Amino acid sequence: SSTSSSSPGGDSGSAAQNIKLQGSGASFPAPLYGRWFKEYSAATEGVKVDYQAKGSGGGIKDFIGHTVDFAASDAAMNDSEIAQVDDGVVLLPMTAGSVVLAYNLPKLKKPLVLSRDAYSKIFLGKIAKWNDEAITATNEGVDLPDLPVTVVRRADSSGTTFVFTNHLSAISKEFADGPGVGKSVSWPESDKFIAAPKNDGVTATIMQTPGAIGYVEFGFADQAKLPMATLQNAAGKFIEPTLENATAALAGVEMPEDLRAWLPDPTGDNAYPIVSYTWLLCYEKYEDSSKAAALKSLVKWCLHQGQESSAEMGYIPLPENVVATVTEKLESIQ
Amino acid sequence: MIASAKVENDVLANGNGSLLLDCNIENLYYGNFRAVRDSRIPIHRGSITAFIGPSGCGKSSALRCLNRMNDLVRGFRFEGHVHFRGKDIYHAKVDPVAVRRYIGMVFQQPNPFAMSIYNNVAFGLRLNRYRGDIAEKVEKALRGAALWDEVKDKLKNSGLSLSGGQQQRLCIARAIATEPEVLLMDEPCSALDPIATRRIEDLMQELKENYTIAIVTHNLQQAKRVADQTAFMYVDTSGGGRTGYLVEFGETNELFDSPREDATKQYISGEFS
Amino acid sequence: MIASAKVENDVLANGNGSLLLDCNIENLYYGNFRAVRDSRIPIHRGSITAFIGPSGCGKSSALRCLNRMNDLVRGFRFEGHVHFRGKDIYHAKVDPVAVRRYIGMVFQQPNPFAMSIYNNVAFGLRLNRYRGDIAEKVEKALRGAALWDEVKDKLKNSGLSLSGGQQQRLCIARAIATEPEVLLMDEPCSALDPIATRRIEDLMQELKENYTIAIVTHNLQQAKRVADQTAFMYVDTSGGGRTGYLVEFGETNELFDSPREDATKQYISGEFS
Amino acid sequence: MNTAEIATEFSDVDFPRLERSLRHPRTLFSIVLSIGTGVATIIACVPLFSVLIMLIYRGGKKLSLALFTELPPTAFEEGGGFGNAIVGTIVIVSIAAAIAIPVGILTAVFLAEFGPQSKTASIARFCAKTLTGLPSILAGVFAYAAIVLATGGYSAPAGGVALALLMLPTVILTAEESMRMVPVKMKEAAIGMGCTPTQVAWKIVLPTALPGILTGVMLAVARAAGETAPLLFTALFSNYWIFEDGSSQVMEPTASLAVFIYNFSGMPFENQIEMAWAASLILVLMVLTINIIGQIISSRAKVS
Amino acid sequence: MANATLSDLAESASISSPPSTMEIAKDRVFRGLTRGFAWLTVLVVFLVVYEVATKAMPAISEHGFRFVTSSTWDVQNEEFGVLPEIWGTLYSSLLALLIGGFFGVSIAIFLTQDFLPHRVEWAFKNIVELLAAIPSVVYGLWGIFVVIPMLRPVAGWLHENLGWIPFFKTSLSGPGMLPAALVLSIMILPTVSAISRDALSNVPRKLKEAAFGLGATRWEAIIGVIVPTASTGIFGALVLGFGRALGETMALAMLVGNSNQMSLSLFSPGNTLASLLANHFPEAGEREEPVLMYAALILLAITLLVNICGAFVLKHASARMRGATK
Ligand SMILES: Nc1ncnc2c1ncn2[C@@H]1O[C@H](COP(=O)(O)OP(=O)(O)OP(=O)(O)O)[C@@H](O)[C@H]1O
Ligand SMILES: Nc1ncnc2c1ncn2[C@@H]1O[C@H](COP(=O)(O)OP(=O)(O)OP(=O)(O)O)[C@@H](O)[C@H]1O
Ligand SMILES: [Mg+2]
Ligand SMILES: [Mg+2]
Ligand SMILES: O=P([O-])([O-])[O-]
Repeated sequence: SSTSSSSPGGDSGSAAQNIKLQGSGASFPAPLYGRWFKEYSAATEGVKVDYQAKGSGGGIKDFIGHTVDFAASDAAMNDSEIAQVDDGVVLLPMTAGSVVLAYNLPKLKKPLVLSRDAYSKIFLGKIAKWNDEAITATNEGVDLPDLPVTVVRRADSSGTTFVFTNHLSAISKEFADGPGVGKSVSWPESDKFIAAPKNDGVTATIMQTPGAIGYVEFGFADQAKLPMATLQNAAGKFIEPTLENATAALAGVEMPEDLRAWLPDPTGDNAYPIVSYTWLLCYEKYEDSSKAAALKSLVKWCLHQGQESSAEMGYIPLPENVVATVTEKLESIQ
Repeated sequence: MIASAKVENDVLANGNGSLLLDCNIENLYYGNFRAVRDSRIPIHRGSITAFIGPSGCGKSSALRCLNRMNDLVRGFRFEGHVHFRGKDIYHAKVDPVAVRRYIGMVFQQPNPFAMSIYNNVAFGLRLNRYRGDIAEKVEKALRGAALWDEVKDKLKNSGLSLSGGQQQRLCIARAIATEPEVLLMDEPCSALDPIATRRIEDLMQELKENYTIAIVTHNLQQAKRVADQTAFMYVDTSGGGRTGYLVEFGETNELFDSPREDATKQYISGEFS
Repeated sequence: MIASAKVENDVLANGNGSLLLDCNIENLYYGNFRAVRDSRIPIHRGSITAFIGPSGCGKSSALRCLNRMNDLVRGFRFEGHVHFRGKDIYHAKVDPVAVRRYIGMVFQQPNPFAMSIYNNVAFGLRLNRYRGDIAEKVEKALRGAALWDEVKDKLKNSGLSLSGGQQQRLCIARAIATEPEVLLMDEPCSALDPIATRRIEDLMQELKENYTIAIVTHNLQQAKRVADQTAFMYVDTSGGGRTGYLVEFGETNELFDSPREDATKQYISGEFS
Repeated sequence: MNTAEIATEFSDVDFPRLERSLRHPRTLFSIVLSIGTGVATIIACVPLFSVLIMLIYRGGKKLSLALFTELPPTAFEEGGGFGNAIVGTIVIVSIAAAIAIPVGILTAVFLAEFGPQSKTASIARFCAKTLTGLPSILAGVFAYAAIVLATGGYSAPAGGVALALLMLPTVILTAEESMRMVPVKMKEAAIGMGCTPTQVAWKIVLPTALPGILTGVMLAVARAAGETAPLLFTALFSNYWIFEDGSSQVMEPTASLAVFIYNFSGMPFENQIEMAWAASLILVLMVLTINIIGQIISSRAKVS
Repeated sequence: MANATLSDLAESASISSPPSTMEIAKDRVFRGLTRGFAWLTVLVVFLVVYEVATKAMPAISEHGFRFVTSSTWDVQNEEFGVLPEIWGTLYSSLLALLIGGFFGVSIAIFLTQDFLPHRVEWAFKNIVELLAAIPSVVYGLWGIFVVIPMLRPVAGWLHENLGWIPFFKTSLSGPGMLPAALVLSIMILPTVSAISRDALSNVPRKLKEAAFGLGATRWEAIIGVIVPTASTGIFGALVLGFGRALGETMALAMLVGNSNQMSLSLFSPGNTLASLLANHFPEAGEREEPVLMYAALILLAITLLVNICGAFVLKHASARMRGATK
């Protein structure tokens, strides 16, 4: 098994020409990646980068199966997954983003404010109606409807789910003991939990379903003009999901050696509670050295020029020190 | 109309042997194609009337007018009248379904339904919500069709399991179970071998006592053997069409022994079959 | 075998009028059902042999043995022999496809191919890789089948556009185009009206000059009119079976005028058709 | 004879009642059922029109030449098109057709002509029927294991194989059916003239059955063109052209309209959603065209 | 060659010639070829089953029969069960069969029994059959944007007022069994109606005439004779439609709600085997893949079972029709 998806005509002789890098995985950063790769391909003669969003789990599977050149995941890869890749794995954080709770309550004027208790209960299936006390308590003066709460979750195996359940497990023991943490977990059994594929699917389903609430990457909700809930953070403050607040959350992260850093419950007064890095998964060794070179220059481009568009699209640009660490790590790819 | 009303009076006066069905086909069209013209064929109670003529001359078409079976054909148009007991069955108010209840039909190919022999015969009785003893009627019809002895032990078997000749007799039994007044038969023997044919012919002779029969046949000998009256039809190909018309109608002996028309003479002396 | 070899020599010596096809059906089975037994029917060159008998007596089965058409039927088994010019066509080494090129067949239902009239007739010529002038042969065959005048202006039309009688003649033309030695006809007129039937009968008389014909017919009159020899088959229902067998074979006049067997007498005096 | 006359005469006790009457339960029953099925038929046509209207309304306004010539847009981009998906669909379906049609027709020839009663035929026929019930997703799963993993990547041929699997039973069964429809008497005529079985098949059966076979092929192609599930893990998708700069990238992930619609319809971006509608409209139009061609062929053949 | 014994029989003048060696060789090769392709079809099915079965083996030995009776799907703890999916598959397909079958057969009757002029009949037939040409993603979209919004008020009313009936027990949030089954029934409608139509129009005209000749009204003839005679064909159509419904993937994945629910309620979301596969297969890891293959095997088994039962019933019914048995 090798990455034989090299371009059919191009041998190493015409290496500069017709290199195609195929990637797949997370839908969380897909809009950003789509833009980066298109811009990069347009700017770079002879290199084409293609990316298909199918969820982090799908990306990891493709990566293990060597059906792609690189993959993307917002849950990085766990040790057992890494063990299945013979050619070695390099995990590179590329950007970060926040997971928001988007909802469909058209009559609501002010943004919904949810306490930690309220939103963990919602995702445990413990709150049946929108006018439940747990919600009204933090939303004084808002006329919450007597509508069933419909939870939209991911149907596929997803990094977004990982980030979100990681956070919920950190703040609620009941959640940790129940569904737990994972790219796909066993959600409570209820006819008010419906599942949709990818961040796109969840966003669209929320839009279609009055009374729905679900977790998606910020950019998706933002683009869809869906209202997002203000959440209570570790410090007890109610924080709006803005770029600023998300950046604040990332401030306190230490990058470990393997670059797998999670922050299940960021501290800090202004920290938005649910944020995460998202990673590019690369092999350590590529059979086709021109491919390795192309990939490296792609990543470099993304780390520098690319970061400029991050903020614009609702993602959190990587801090300087992280960029430096990642650039260094990049060299281990051959 | 007036003429037929007059005839009708005679009919009612005469009882048996009198005019039962007065068929006057002025024009019969399938779409734009005129298939039959100018054929007046009176059918008398308790008699057998044969329709003969070359293929395509409209024998079947004429016969099927008599119980409005042609209504099922797209593009069928009829000009003229068919008086059954003096009533025009083509009158706008007449329900063709009711007509067929009184004028039954037996077809060229035996066509039993894919159900048991018993149910085949009982089919018509049930349609008419017959309230009496159905089993008795079925037996009577099967006896009438000279089939009872052969099938009495296997009434539950499928009608399709019978031989061709038996199937045809089953169809006759089915047709007479509801006791129609007229039985139309379109080449009922053409799919059968001579022995089976002979049985059906004998049967017709018996049925004639209670029913009035009109039969289309290709077989001149058959017409000679069974029919009281014979209608000879021929095809008029003048003007590019192929329109059938009645050449001659009369007592069978007379028509065969001393045909009035040349066409008849030619056709019966071509004496096949 | 020895006997037939002797006969064969006579055949070759005598030329016309001699034994061309010597058919000896000892047993003919469809699966476990014995359809025909003990029938020896010699067919002579340049003659017309008719097969008559009630339905199901195995006329068609016997005829279809003569060019191994029955091979297509599942479960068909044949005991006996059919010698064509002294060679057993059921010999293991004989290819039935080759047999059928020499012994042509015309069927009950006209069955032209869905192609032009010309191609219908040329089909066999092309099949046999005829190298001469195909158009000429086609014309000859159509003339031979008495169809040329009716179709010469529309050879490109589909064979299916013809009338029933014309279609049957087209099938005969198709069969004779390759000049087979024997023509087998299974009730070739049963789908036709009397006028078309007469034409086919006349045609047979003409063809007899060059071909040997075997014909199955239900129509005793037809057998009388056209056949030189007649084979009368009947059904033996003893022992629960329904096995056909040859009752009597002989010159047509003799068979009809002074039948040797009672069964024959009964059957032909049942004189239908 | 006028109505009044009929009325009086019909009062005659022993005389047949011939007049039509709505009060008669049998007549009424008939009328009610006729209306019922008629209404059912009309109701069944509603979804088609509803789908078409929805597509025209939502997809129609986006129609432009750019859709056919440009590549899919990324998240925030305006404009763009799905030319590569159209080309990809054509390529994948062609590959599928190239596999399924010969295999299907030749199998059908065997089933209908050479060994209709044989063991082989009954097994093959059973398998073909089983394939009709094969969930399309399993065709994809199979092609993923057999082609994608074996060749080491998503590709158009992998998608083609998956779709071929779905086309095959339709082709086999309709072709067999239409070959069986060739009148036995026609085949007998050919056999009686000394045709070998192969000659009967080529000269008589296949030409006569051709219209029916073509209809089946068209139906199969139409179905294949609209399949999504198996393509998701065989051909995947691509944001680039399959043929470009004179080189072809057939062994690379390949775009298709069905996957394009599936991907884009779920996105929260206005432009993308509109694009998905437009693509649906184009796909349905393509499939309908194929279908209508098939219908015309078969109805034309029936006339002659 | 085999024909040598006859070739010398040919008179030199005769046009007839025995088949040439070439013709015989071609015949042999072509026949062999078609037989080969027939076996290829068999092989393909075998391969599919083999592929799925071998991949499922580890899961079968690990989870055994519990897989069919348990209802959790927890990748984290590796607990797998597909009871809700089996239920959802059968429930949605049966609902679809009920609706699609009823409409399909009604249409088939309406379009074969001379109710309409030929042209109108032809037009309707094509319109209905064009429904088959619409890709299932498009149906999915249509379901989301047209059917669900349309159903929402109706479902709401039913739930409010008739909530005690198990079918209306829950309220409709959006995706759910009913929208899925409705769209599914439209998807199988053309299959059912086209095949039933064939069966009905193949009923010999002579039978129809016989019924009319006995004085049957149009519907008495249809119900008493025509439909029973065509019943095997209609049954076959229903079996095929059911098979289609069982295996339909995309539209269901978009409409059914993908939730591990087992409920009689028409408005509750559910899941089907095919949409389980569609959602999980693309990212299934080493541990999950055998389990999905096991689910696929169950789906295959259900489809196969339906087909075999169908074939069995058909065989018996048609034997009875032919009068073979008593
Ligand atoms: N349903 C129909 N539609 C159009 N034309 C028809 C129809 N039925 C019969 N015809 C035409 O009407 C003419 C008369 O047909 P009809 O069947 O009445 O003849 P026939 O005397 O019964 O012939 P045959 O002896 O062959 O049964 C023929 O030219 C035939 O082609
Ligand atoms: N293909 C077949 N398979 C099984 N039985 C058959 C087959 N063909 C004919 N038979 C049976 O063999 C017997 C002889 O049939 P055959 O067709 O030879 O009779 P026939 O004399 O030609 O009758 P008909 O006058 O009705 O054409 C009949 O009992 C028939 O049922
Ligand atoms: Mg007639
Ligand atoms: Mg016969
Ligand atoms: O980014 P995800 O698609 O894995 O949630």
